[in-house]
Amino acid sequence: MAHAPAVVHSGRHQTSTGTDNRKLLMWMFLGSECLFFGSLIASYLIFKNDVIARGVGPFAHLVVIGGEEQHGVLDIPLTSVSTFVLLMSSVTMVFAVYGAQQRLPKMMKLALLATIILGIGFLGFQVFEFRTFGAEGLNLGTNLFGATFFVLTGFHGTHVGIGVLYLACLLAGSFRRTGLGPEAGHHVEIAGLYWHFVDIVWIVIFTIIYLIPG
Amino acid sequence: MATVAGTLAHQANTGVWSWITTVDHKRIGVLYGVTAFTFFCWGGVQALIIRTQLAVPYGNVVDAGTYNGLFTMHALTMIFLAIMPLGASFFNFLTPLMIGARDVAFPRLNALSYWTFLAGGLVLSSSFLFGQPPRGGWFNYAPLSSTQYAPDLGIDFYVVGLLTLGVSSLMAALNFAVTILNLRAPGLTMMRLPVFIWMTLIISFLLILALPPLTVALIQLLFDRQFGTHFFNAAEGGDPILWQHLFWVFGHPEVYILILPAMGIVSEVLPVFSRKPLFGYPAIVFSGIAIAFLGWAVWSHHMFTTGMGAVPRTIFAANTMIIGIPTGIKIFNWLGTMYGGSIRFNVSMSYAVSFIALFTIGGISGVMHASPPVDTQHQDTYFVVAHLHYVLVGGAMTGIFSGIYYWFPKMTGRFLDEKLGMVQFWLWFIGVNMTFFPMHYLGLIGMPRRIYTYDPGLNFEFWNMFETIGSFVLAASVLAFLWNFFTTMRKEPTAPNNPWGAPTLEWATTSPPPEHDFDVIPTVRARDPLWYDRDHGIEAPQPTGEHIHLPPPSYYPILIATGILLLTVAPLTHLAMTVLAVPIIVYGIWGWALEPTE
Amino acid sequence: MTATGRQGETVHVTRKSRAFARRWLPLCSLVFLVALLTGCQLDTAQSTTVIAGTHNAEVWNSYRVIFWLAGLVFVVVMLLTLWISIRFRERPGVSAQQIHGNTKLEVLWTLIPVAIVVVMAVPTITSIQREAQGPPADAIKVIAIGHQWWFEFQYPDLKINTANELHIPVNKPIAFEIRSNDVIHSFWVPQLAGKIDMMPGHVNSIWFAGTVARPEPYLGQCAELCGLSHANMRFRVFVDTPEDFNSWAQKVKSATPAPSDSLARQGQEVFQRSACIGCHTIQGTTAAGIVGPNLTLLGQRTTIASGTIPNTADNLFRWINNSAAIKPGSLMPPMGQSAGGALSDDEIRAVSAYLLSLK
Amino acid sequence: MAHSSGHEAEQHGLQPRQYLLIGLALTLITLVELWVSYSGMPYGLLVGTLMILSAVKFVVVVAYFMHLRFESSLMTKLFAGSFVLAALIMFALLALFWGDLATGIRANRIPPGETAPPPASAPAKAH
Repeated sequence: MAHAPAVVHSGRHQTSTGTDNRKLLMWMFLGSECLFFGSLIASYLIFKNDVIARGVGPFAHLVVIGGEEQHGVLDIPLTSVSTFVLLMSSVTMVFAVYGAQQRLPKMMKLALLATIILGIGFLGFQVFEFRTFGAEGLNLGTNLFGATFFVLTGFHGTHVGIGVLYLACLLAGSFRRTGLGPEAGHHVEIAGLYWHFVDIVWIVIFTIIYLIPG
Repeated sequence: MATVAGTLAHQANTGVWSWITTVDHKRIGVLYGVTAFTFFCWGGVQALIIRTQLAVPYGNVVDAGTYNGLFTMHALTMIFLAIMPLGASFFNFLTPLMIGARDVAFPRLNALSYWTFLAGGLVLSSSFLFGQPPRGGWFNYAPLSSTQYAPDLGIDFYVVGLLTLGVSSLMAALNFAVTILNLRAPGLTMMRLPVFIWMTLIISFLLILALPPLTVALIQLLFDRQFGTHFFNAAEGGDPILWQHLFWVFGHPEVYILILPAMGIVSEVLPVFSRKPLFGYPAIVFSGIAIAFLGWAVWSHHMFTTGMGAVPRTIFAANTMIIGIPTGIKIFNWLGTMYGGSIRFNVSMSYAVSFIALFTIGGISGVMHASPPVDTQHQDTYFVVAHLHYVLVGGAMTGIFSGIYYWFPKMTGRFLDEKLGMVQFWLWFIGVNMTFFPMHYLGLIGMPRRIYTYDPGLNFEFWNMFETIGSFVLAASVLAFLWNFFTTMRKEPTAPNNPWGAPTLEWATTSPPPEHDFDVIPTVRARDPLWYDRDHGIEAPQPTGEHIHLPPPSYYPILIATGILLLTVAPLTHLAMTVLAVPIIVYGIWGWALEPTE
Repeated sequence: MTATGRQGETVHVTRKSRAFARRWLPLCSLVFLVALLTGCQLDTAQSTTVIAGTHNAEVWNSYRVIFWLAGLVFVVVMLLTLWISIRFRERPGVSAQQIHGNTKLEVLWTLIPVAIVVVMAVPTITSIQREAQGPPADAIKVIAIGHQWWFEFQYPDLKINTANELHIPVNKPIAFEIRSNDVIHSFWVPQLAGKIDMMPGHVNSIWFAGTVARPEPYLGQCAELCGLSHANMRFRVFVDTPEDFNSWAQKVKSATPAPSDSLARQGQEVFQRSACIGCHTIQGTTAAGIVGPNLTLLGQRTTIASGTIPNTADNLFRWINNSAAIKPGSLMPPMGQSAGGALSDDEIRAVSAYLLSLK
Repeated sequence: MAHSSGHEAEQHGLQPRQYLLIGLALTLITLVELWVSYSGMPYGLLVGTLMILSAVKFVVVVAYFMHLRFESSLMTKLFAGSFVLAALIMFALLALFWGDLATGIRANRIPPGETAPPPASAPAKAH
């Protein structure tokens, strides 16, 4: 390795910009994801007022219809807890990165495990929420709130799910004889970038869908 | 070359398996090129059927349904399966060579991009086999794409095909953006990059940022069709305009994704055969960036007739007109490059110069319907058909032909026949103008697009027949090219390293290049490195005989692509297919991650 | 082979191809010129270049400027390209000038397109602003609704409902409310006005006045892909003198169909008892369906099948018998027994006669 | 920047204690957001406050958890560029759809409840 400054090795000292290839790729991919979620959020907002005006709401936690405050289906306290869970998973993720970079395999494994559990916990909350809405008669086809809400939060959930798989693979890999290899710090850091991004997307979604009343 | 240890012994260098498992950017470039040209011919056949149908009033070569499928698939084939991957073919083959690298940043990802592209292309094209091609036009406006108005599988083929192709393009774009930013040879600063590489970088960014809105639109359409949502169903509170906006947020940058590679090719060819450096390099680069940037703020000019308010119409019209400025700068700089030169008109240069002329026509007509009032008369008429074909055939394809004749010796070690090439060029040039110029006139006298039949007496007859003849002239040109290609490939390779006396790095290595591209990574001292070295008497560095590691071949890319193909087929058959597809993909990624890369 | 040898050969080939071009180019241009002169009539029936409406006149205000500017740019760039290509061909003893750029020149050719764009933008923006002011107060309101694949026209103030053939009085502004019943269509009468899309879930608007009254209709056509028979979705606009328009409107409003001959009477009877009335309206009868076109005074119309075929007894027969044979995908089910419907040939002939008698 | 005497030169970022503090701060901001959401303050102010608070959370996570603060500026430019583009397109779309900003409903959309004009309202059947 490291004879020719080109193909195989992507260490940060050998690139023109000084940045690791994979890290650069992940950041650009996250840039792409900004537009993905931006389009989904825009779709949600475009129909939001329309749905309320058509009188099929209220869906936000507080909606004023005809001068009266009405409570919608969104359960803010519950979602706040799940938001907290996802936020904490970001903290544990950052510990995993720290552990990997500082060659503290135990800390890394524990933190990865915690992140995975918290991620699954968040997904659990989401499944519970979706089922509750379903029971109340709100599903994909009910109206545009259902369509935009489920597609937006569903695709966010899918991202969390892929993240959980990603971290689980790293965790499984770290139990091999060679662990995650000499570049463990890089591998975990890049997975962390993805995980944190999914977290900040939720920060935006939580504000726009849940916290802002109708 | 004998001094270089070269590649690992266990690598098979010939045979089908070596092509299936290859991660070599040059081979992947060839795969892209051959596949895309095949699709180009297939799209051309579709075009010939369309033109034959329209040759006379009340044509009855095909029925209305087939016709709608043909023009939809013609556009999809040419845009997504021919011109885009032909551009990809060039930047796959050339990017590492032009920036002095041994491969792209992620060779296996590159292979995966190709195989995913092939999967998407096959799925999309196979819709014909089932007699259910998409019939809603490449723009596929809702609600004509809903299950209510398009109950067969055509639109589903469209959705999954484009989603797959989008995944492929996204991976390729990320790969090439990283490659260009990170793997440049010593001394190759950004402002010394060849213009073709600049254009590749720009389209990579465009793809990375433009594909997500299309993905979202396709997902919404998929959900409307499969899971009962009503994103585009006005009766249930949805809005068909949403599709148009999301589609064109992607669709307009897409137009630049199609044309910028050709602009890059021409910017390489013109200086070489004018034997002088590119005129105003910074202006050409920055106008390329400006076009890409402004390209984000013009999408609604495709929608001037949908009933937008006066303010958005004014803003989008102004932005669209402003794009004419950097485009004009480019054209003048190309002419400036030729001015004062010693121009050698071989086939490649003839194509490059005709690119300037033909693209100018397409550019001018584009600015003409940037004006919303004028657009109300041009929109959805043959005037727009003329415009887009001058840009895509007269522009993109002409540029690509210029590039093929220019880089063919580098890619294969052989020269395409110049005499036959000249015949091909004139057939092409005449064919393009015969086929597409009269469309301006037909549009102005009111011939709408996408009609399978028309009445006599509206003066459409003569020029439609004329265009049909022109389209067969174009077909003859493509046949001449194929003949040229196959006879040339039977000859012995004779091309020297740098037959044209070109300045860029790809000409510093052998023709065709060795698997490791360069024996010694070149050092760049100026914008036109080989000319600088020639003028300053700098000798090429001697090979040191060091051992060069190359990434070993891998079958994981095609395995994952197979998984993606199965995933793609799920909405067309049964969603249970995902159960089959996901384990294959996960296994592929797992194996990929553990596979040694040295 | 050496590079020089290769270059020499290339030059040689190029000369030959030059000769080839010299032989063929004039011939091709001649053919092209002849074709141009014979085939480029501009005053054709669907031409946008014939100005017979205020909206189209507005379009041409911008287009005239833009067209000539575009023409100028076209000629200049083509001549420059040609001149440079000829003047700077490689010749023995002359080598290329090594210039990298020229700031003054580049600034100049940045400013030229800027100027062109500004000149183009002015009429465009004023035109948009004029249009944004909306129709004059005395405009006649017409609701145009797109259906797969025909046009419905309602005059809410005049209480008229018709299809595919629109009558408007000359020089009187018409304010259109544009809607769609199913997919996206586009409302376009090239000689009178530019197009505006008929968008499900939206109400669009356009207004114009026809400025030239004439007995021949102005041709309109759907301009947005709307499915199988998109090509067969046409309509006609009659710009009448005020007197003609008034008498037409009176006639439509007071239409009380009374079939004159026995065949037509028999046709009316068939019409009333068969599926026709489920979809079509004929004013003054029990037929009040609203799925298909309104057939009141059908006998007055010049065409049927949304402007695709002349309104004759034969064509009506073919249409009623099996409309999809004329217009692929037509939503009107085949009525003739030979095509799987309920009516015999004689019955269809009677219905045709009845419909033609509605004048 | 807190460089530890780690084994790897690429180590950068903060110490675990600092990460914990940031996590705590994020939690506190979330609590404040909750309070704001129920506070019943004027709508515009409420939306503005919430947007600012979530933007703060966003930036903190990106800068510290994702280490963007310690990376080469190239990546900040790439990511910020993409984010700004996404935001601009989002706002442009909202502006295009919310033609009437007072109600948030586009002016020429057919009002709720009305599907087609009176005389011809039955939808055509699919063929």
